[in-house]
Amino acid sequence: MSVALLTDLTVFVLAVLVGFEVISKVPATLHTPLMSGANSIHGIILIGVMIIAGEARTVPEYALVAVAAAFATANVVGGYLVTDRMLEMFRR
Amino acid sequence: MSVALLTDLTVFVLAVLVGFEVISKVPATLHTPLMSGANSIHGIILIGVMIIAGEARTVPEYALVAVAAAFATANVVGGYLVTDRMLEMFRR
Amino acid sequence: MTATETVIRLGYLLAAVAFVLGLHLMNSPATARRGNLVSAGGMALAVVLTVWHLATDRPGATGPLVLAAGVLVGGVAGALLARRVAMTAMPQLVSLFNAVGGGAAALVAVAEYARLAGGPVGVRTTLTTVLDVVIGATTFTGSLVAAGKLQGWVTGSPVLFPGRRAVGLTLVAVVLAGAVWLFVAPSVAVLVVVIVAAAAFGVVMVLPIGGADMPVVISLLNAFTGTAVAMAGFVLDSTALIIAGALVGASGTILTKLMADAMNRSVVSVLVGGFGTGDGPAAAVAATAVRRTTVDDAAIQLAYARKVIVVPGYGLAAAQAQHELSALADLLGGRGVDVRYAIHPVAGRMPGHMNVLLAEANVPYPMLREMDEINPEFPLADVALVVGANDVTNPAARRPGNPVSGMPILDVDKARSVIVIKRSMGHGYAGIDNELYAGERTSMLFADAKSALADLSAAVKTLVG
Amino acid sequence: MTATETVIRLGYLLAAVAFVLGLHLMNSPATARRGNLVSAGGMALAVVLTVWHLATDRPGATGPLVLAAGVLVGGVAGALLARRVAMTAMPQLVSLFNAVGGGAAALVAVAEYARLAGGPVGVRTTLTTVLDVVIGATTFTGSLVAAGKLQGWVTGSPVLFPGRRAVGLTLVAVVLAGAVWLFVAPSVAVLVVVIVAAAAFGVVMVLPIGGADMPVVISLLNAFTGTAVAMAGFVLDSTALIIAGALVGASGTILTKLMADAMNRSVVSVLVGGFGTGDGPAAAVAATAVRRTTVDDAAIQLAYARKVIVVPGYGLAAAQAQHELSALADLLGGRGVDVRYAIHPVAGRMPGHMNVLLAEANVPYPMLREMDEINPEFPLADVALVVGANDVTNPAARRPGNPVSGMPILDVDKARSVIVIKRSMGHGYAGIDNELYAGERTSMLFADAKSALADLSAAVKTLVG
Ligand SMILES: NC(=O)c1ccc[n+]([C@@H]2O[C@H](COP(=O)([O-])OP(=O)(O)OC[C@H]3O[C@@H](n4cnc5c(N)ncnc54)[C@H](OP(=O)(O)O)[C@@H]3O)[C@@H](O)[C@H]2O)c1
Ligand SMILES: NC(=O)c1ccc[n+]([C@@H]2O[C@H](COP(=O)([O-])OP(=O)(O)OC[C@H]3O[C@@H](n4cnc5c(N)ncnc54)[C@H](OP(=O)(O)O)[C@@H]3O)[C@@H](O)[C@H]2O)c1
Repeated sequence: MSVALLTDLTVFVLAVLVGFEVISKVPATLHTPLMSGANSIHGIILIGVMIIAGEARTVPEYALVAVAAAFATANVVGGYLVTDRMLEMFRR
Repeated sequence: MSVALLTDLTVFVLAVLVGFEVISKVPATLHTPLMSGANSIHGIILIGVMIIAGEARTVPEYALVAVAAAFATANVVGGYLVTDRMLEMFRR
Repeated sequence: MTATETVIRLGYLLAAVAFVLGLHLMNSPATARRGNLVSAGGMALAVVLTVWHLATDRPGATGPLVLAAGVLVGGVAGALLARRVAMTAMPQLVSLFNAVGGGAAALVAVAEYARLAGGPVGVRTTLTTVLDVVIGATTFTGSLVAAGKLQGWVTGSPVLFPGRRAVGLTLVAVVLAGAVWLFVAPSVAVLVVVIVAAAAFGVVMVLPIGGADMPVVISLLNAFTGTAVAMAGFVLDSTALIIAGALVGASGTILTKLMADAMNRSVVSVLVGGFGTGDGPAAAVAATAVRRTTVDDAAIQLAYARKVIVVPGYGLAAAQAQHELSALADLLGGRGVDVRYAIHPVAGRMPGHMNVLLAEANVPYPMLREMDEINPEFPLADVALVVGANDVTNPAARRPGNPVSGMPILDVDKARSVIVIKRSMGHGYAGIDNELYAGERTSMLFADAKSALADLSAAVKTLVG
Repeated sequence: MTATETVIRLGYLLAAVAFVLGLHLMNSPATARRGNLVSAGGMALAVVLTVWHLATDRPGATGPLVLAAGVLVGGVAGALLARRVAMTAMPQLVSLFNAVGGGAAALVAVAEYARLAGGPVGVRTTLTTVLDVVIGATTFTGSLVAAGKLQGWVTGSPVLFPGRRAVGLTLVAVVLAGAVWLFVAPSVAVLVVVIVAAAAFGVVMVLPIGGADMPVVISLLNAFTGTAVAMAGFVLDSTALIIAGALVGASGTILTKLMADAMNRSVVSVLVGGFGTGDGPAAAVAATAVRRTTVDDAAIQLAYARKVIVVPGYGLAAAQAQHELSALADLLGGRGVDVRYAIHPVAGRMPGHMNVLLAEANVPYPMLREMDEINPEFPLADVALVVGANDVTNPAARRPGNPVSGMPILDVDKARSVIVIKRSMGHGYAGIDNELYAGERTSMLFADAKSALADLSAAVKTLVG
């Protein structure tokens, strides 16, 4: 195993541990917004799309980039907005 | 900044986040054992002592290794044993 | 590393911290909205840093242009959907966003793989690409089906077609065989076969699950997408993707468990499917010795009460009767009746369903009461008005040995009198009889919630002016 | 990386997971002991892996021999202390183990630095070395002083000598100047100066803090050691040390906050010092209109009660009267009185103090009741027997605006009658009057807890046979 892979694995395991611990006893009313909030975070794949876009040189690649970019951006933008809209109702 | 240092820093930050999240609302009666349990974990410095021991070549270095080894081992062994003794009383 | 690179990488780390902090803050109602903002800030930072990084790389012009076009389309679509969709359609929207996230993760791996597949591809890249593509494609179709079920485009009932187990197993076999092939000889065509099989599996996986279990399924698929994104991080060697993906994968898993627990289900039993049809008018037990009441009697009882506690449930949402309920409550409040809404955490079909619904009908927040807060007040209530709620009021939950055992319930049976509005003696989500209906102080008003509530308002106005 | 190295590194990662899992399990009483075992398993794994690693490195023989000797001495000493020390001396023992841990972290950095200091030392190594030795040395002496205070070798009262602020600032200045020097020119001598100054600072930091605040201080110093160990990890480039150290640094910080919260203090106010003298017989307010009782009267009241709730507090620990209390309770139990112990979470001077104390006197576990459990039972108790407890029974806590405001208390004032055993009208830890003592149903038995309890047992035997 290369050092780089081992490092990535270490980072992965630690992030998993953080993920397990960060959710505590949440009131059920917050489950939907929390799910939606976590959903927005995996929109980070947009960064992956950007990396791919920098490397693309052929038409099929461009097509993949375009679709993936639209998908990922919808995930990010829609995700955060819809979460915010839900949480707006939790004002007291 | 070197890649290695950045990696170490990433690991450090993630471990800090895990540490912050892993302690939840603990009943006060568990505070002392939990403190003691965390205390044992930093006895991992024993591994640092072992690394140093492998590199030591001079008498002052040997002296440092001896003292540090005694300290670290006392931390590890005593820490886990005393924690276990406290927790024994939490049987129901 | 150059100084620029160092700054960019440190910025990614900061973004990761923002994601964790955001999720942490979202654990409690008071800070949840701020948490979402913090998380969004982290995302904005990550995106800006990547733009900067790409700019220093000086790539060709076409890639970025195509990217920008895609971003524009996706961003506008996402924003419009998020702003326009009705509150009650939130879960299907989350599912849709989850679907495209999973799709994007799969596509990224495909693009990278296609670029590398000319030469030899390492074990590490092959493994993570396959995992990414399989999980991503499964999530994509699975989430679409889930969204379709909630939206009513796909039937909400469990679809239990014959041979579905065989089909599922075949698809798994195809995926596994394809994966083995890829380790031996890189091939984009085989990867596409794997994707198609995984996508088909996503459909087969979600179809047999009842619509009412969809929130749990969506949460699980959400964790899946996180994992797929982490795998994409391995493929592209991007620490930011690894951290954020793993974070969502793990926290999504815990959240899935919490959600299932809250509605007294296990994740396994949800996935096995065939449960939670309940949304149709379930086969009704014969209306035995229950006491019926009429709209006029109920109206008088309500109008002359001092304290009324309203218990809304799934039936209110199904009938879209939140506005009629709010109007009736206002009318009673105007007559000096002390009206409160009792909100059970899993009333309805998604967590927080009732909060969302009543907020939409502009019910003032101070009139809402959480279960723990309101339960001691039931003995003081003259009337508990149950509107389309069933399981969350069933006293059987206090006894072991039935599907609702152990679920905390609203103590409706402690009220001085109870009026239940529902269409029949039909069962709720859990599919069992409700002992409340046979209670001495309970009277049933069999009707659709929307019309019954409108009739009640009218009757209050005419009868007691 | 070689295969061996890969296995070893993966093993370290597994050990780190074990530490996290261990801490997680230690959050709840039912799994706490298992959690400690899991954590110990991780530690054993890490040590074995390192032995293996060193063996493959084939170092000289002397280093490992010296190491083995040190390990033997430290291991035996640690084991003996851990097994032999009285339960009530646990906090000072934890503090002692923390001290040597911090010391070891500092020594490791010194050894590595001395090895490197011949040539140029990089910024990264210098920075982390300085942080490690400064935090390590401060923790070493600070923890020793804290242990000494609890053990009674150093006075428990805040030591507020004149000019201590100036001394502290001077020491900080020396440390900073030394650090700057080290960045410019590596020098072991300067590093030693920095260590000495930091060690002196540890003493000056802890001396002004009262003995009763020591649990919070020890917890904070525990977090310090974790941070020092993480720095040692940077110096030695050991991921295992970085993860474990950062984990303890962060979790220890949170725990410190929780502990301070539980006893209604802020961490800052603890560190400012001058509070929590309370362990001596505090200046007593004149015994105003309180009702006194005699041993004989109290004995009769207890003997003829049906239900007695015993409320132990710091005074019981100070008087070492747990065995006398247990004997009296047995005597009453034998007469058919229903006796329970009400355990307040922060009664005494360390968290869990009362559990520990009563376990030592072999009080059966089923007789102990947590605060939340027992509070509803006070109205049913004929006698609440308060032994050396003060703040945890003070009804003033229910009002805002005083030092105990907001602290949950035992509802002793709801009992049918209350007997308080203490030596005077002296204050408790918080330093305020207790309104319970002026209550109509309260009678005071002014005496040392040990003798009073022995006298009560004797009186019960002679008076009611
Ligand atoms: N909140 C969540 O996150 C979530 C998610 C999934 C599952 N669940 C589960 O769903 C249940 C929620 O309990 P609940 O009391 O809210 O609902 P419920 O137990 O499902 O009962 C709803 C009732 O509403 C009546 N109804 C349906 N349509 C109606 C209409 N148009 N007008 C009037 N009444 C109508 C039905 O009776 P009729 O047919 O006789 O009219 C039915 O008995 C729990 O078992 C919970 O575990 C909750
Ligand atoms: N548990 C923890 O972790 C912890 C840590 C630090 C601080 N604290 C704080 O300590 C307090 C604990 O409350 P508490 O009610 O247990 O104790 P307390 O409020 O400190 O009161 C103890 C009482 O015991 C009496 N006493 C002392 N020696 C005695 C003896 N030999 N015989 C009989 N009585 C004796 C004293 O009164 P006389 O002088 O009149 O005898 C004193 O009023 C809380 O304020 C808590 O926040 C707790």
